[in-house]
Amino acid sequence: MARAKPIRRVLVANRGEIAVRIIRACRELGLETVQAYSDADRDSLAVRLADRAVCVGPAHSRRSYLNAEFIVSAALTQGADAIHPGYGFLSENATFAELCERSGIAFVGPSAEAIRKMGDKAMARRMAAEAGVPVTPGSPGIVADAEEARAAAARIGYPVLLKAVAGGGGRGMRVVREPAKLAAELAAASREASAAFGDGSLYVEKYLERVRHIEIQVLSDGETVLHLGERDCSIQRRNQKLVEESPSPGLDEAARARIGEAAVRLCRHVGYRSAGTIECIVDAASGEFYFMEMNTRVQVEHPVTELVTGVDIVKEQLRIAGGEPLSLAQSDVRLRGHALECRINAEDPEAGFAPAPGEVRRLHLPGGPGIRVDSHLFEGYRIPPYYDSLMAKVIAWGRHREESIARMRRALAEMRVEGVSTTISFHARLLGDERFCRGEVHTRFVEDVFMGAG
Amino acid sequence: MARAKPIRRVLVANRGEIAVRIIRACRELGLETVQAYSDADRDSLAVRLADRAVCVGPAHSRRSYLNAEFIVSAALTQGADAIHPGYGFLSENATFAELCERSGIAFVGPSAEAIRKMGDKAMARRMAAEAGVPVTPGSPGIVADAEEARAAAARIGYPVLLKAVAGGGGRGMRVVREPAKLAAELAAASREASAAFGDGSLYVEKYLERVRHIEIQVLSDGETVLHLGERDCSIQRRNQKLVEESPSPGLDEAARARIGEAAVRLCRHVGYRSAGTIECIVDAASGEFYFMEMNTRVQVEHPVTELVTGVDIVKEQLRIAGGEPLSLAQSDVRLRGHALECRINAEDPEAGFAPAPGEVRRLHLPGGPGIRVDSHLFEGYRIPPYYDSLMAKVIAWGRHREESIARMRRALAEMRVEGVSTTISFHARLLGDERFCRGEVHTRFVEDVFMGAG
Amino acid sequence: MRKQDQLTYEDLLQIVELIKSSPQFTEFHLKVGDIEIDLRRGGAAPRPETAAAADPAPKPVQRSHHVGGGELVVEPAAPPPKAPAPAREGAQAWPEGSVIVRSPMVGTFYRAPEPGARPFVEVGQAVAPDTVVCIIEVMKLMNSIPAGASGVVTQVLVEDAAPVEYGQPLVVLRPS
Amino acid sequence: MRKQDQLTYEDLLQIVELIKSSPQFTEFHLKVGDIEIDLRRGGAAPRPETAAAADPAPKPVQRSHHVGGGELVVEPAAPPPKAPAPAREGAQAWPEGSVIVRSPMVGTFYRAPEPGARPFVEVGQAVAPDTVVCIIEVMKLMNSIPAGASGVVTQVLVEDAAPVEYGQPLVVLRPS
Repeated sequence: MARAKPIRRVLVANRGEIAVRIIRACRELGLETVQAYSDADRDSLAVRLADRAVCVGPAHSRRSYLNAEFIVSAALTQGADAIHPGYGFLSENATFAELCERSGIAFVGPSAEAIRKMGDKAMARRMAAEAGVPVTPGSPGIVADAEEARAAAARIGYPVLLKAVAGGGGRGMRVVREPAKLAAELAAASREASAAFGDGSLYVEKYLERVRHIEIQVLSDGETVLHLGERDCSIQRRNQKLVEESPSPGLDEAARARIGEAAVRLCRHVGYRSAGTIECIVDAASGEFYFMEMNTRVQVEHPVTELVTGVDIVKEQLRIAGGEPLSLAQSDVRLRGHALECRINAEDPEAGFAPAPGEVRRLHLPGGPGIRVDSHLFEGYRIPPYYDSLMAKVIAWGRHREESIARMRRALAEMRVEGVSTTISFHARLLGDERFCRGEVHTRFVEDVFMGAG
Repeated sequence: MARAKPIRRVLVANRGEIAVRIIRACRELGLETVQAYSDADRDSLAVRLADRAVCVGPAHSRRSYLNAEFIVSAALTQGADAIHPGYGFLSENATFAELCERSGIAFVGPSAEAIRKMGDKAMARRMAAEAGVPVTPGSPGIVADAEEARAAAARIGYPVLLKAVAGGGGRGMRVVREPAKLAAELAAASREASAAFGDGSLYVEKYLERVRHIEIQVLSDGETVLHLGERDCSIQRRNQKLVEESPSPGLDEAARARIGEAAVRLCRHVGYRSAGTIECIVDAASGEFYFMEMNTRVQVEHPVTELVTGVDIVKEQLRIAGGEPLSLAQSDVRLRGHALECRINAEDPEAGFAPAPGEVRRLHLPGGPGIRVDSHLFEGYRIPPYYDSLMAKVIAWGRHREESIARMRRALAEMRVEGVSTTISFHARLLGDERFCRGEVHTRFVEDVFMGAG
Repeated sequence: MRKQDQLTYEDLLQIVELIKSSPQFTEFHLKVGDIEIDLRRGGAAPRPETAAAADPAPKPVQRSHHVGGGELVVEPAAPPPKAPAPAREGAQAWPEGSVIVRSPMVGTFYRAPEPGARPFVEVGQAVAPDTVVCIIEVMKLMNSIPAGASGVVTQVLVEDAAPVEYGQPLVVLRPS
Repeated sequence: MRKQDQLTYEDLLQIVELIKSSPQFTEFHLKVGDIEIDLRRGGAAPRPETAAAADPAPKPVQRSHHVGGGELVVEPAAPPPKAPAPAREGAQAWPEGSVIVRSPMVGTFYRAPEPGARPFVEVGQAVAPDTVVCIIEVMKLMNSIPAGASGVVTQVLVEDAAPVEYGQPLVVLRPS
């Protein structure tokens, strides 16, 4: 791998809180910043904080934040030698990473090749298997008939999930809990899939209930690969993460080490360089974990890991992109206490979490011991309707989970946002739930238990 | 010692950022809060955040925050079972602590007896000596003549300081660097002291130059006594601390342990219970430390210790006052990284740091990784002219001193306060000073080196 | 350590009923813990406390036992607070030109010298500046509070044995 | 990793001189790192950009090589930005009723087809909607920018070879 050049000026190719986060990291490293912004983000905090700013297109992100050529052109004309893509937008776009490489600009992330490998779910699953990382058990491919399905189900164990290869949105999916029902369900699922997608092919996968969404943060400079412990992101609504924490209340030291080492093996196997996240599901019943996918970028929820490890993940990304070796070894990574993040969105929890853009007329963010706020809000800021509704991440640290929860409750009670609806009240209620406080959560907790129970 | 009752409702007998800090700690412990406020603090953040609030008197603090009977009466009529005095005001008033005790209200601090003992400087010095804690060498009492002065000076070593027993404000003080000049300076100092204070009596003390102001945070539940490392508060202007940090760049592990153990010995010797601070000076030349005084309350700068140890000092104070044992042992106290606090005051650094009360018209506090802000400000808040000028404490944590300084610089650059003059620019310049960054500071650094050099 | 008191639905109803039956109040604000209640009398526009702002400030003089380091006496040089506590007190209504006797201390308000005794003053009673209108107990010491002005008592604003804070309006006089 | 570029005293002088000699600018705002400069022409009150707000938005149509995934063409359905970038651009002055040709992309502005050649347009020149007024280079691709309206060029706002951002005013026309 070619030795990377030191970085002096970074173009921030993102918006909102993550743009502010990246600018902060650059400032702390003494790097100049150029904020690429859309017409709708002219009056944003990132534009105010950056050393320079350049408008790259209209509000519509396809023509601004997703416009690879304009982003690279902006970096070139502004003399930036690196581009940080944040999360979303172009962050996992291998073509964009390649375009940066060709233009002599450091892409703050892994190589285009690594993005491509891990972006293809089937390839990523194969990579994991090759690296000895468990993947969800299932049939090798589609099952031809009930006979084959029965054999596969017997091998992987009930309950199983029948999944249409062409499926999506829950259609063509059937949970089967006993062999006697397999044939009938297979026929029904196949009919449904044929009708819906024009393809009745099915495969069989292990059905896991009451699973936790666990992800491992990794950092690699291409030589040293570290894991920084896990995040538990089981608190989700419609696959949107709402609360993340580290460490997980459902993992012990031994499980943590086992999953962490597996994540490191996978990164080594694919020659991964930069920060990344290995997403797994952990079966509460058996304690087994299974590889799901890899995110080849910084995650929204990275701060919880930063608070328990003391490692600044965004600064490490920038250092790695500038060719510097990691400044720590695995033995330096020690988790301290517990951290919790609540994503505060401009949404109305009383109206099905409908997005509620508008002007932030009054704002009071929480502070004091153990509280970190990552936000791009300011009084008078107009939240544009074109992008996601994340307004602020409130992150609480405590010596133990009980303390970080108490701090988060206190912080949410202090926080005031006037002018737009927010999810603060939802979080406050969730954090008052005894089952949540006991850590008894899974990926269906919010929808089936917390909101289901009213 | 009588077993303390559990606390349910705390009256906060202070204002500004420390009142907010105490309310936050109470919230996190599930304690109710009653904010005692003066007429000038009606529209304060503490009043807004507290569960209840009670006006205890007019703006003038002698008749409100310093009015012991009214404060206790407010606690009694509001059903509070504890009073947290914060710092300043009644926090080191033994009579007030006694009044609380007599009224059946827990004083969140040490016993009246401990306050009395350590509040008397001569008694405190004797206690330290008894506990085997070094005090600045000096003549046992006043020196009768040049002969006695010469003998004392010879014993403690030059340079020495001639100090008027009745002195103050620097008058009647003389530094003598060699024996030949002693007699003449003694005569001159005695004349000066006679003229100024009507008493020419002098004593001789070791004169220490280039000293650091180091203080040790202690926590005691009456049984277990812990030290939580030191704070270096050498960055002062006219004896006002401006920047504090932990750990000190001038102390190694061995010195830290030695001073910490001495502080614990002193606390045990006086039967100290609650949080407290042992202030020392450390001689840069010899590395020796000398006891100066003890502060029997929480300090303004306690957050730097909280950030490096993870211990919430205010919550520990409350727990101790409620009769709970400390939740940790000395072996659990591990310093992690480095923290730095800048006191942002409503003062004009261009006009001799003249206080600049007024209305905070626009406010943007810094956030993001490693930044904590303890402040009672909000947009539209009018800083009253009756009290001290502290507006906000910005505290930065980093894996090492370099990182915490970089974060602090970044945070100060983000911070915006419109409507009043602040010391932000002063701090920004100070943190850019290379000597400061190398840690080459002493108690005269700001006045003699940084500001002296222009 | 327990959670803060919860207001029950009954409590709320009672409070609302109480306010409904107290026509002298046009607005009501209550905050207990996380709960805040705001009531405003229908039709009555929020009324600025002009009378209070304009009132010739009563100058209660300390007469009997006093506490607080001799700082209780409200001297002419240190005027009592002009603005009432808006956030906590809510707007209280009294006729223009009224004189308000405010509490110069923090303690417990007593309308009578001892339990069961006749109140110091009743509505409709004429008072002189040195007429005692109530006692405020501060740490077992009883402090007699004089009217500070001549007039007729039109309202007594505080319930017997209720806690009062500094500057709180106690009694309303129509000056004579 | 080094500190951000420092503006020297010379740089500042040059900038001030440049603004002094450009009467079309009434206000000027510059931010580089921690340094911010605000200049306002003496006597000239800050002037709202009424002309720009009212201008019949130019609709440049992409004609030659284009980049950006075909997203460059400003279709009528997606109006170009109406408000200029106030924070970065400062207020620029042009006569009321002017038509502003704005950059539909991020790149480098060229006044002429090649170095040394005659500029595409000069001040005073009449243009038709499809007259090319400049080229913008985006990642080695040269994009011709048409005037989008008929008129006479009254100002060319950008120096040759200077970087331009999306929506930046390039050329001012007096419509005919």
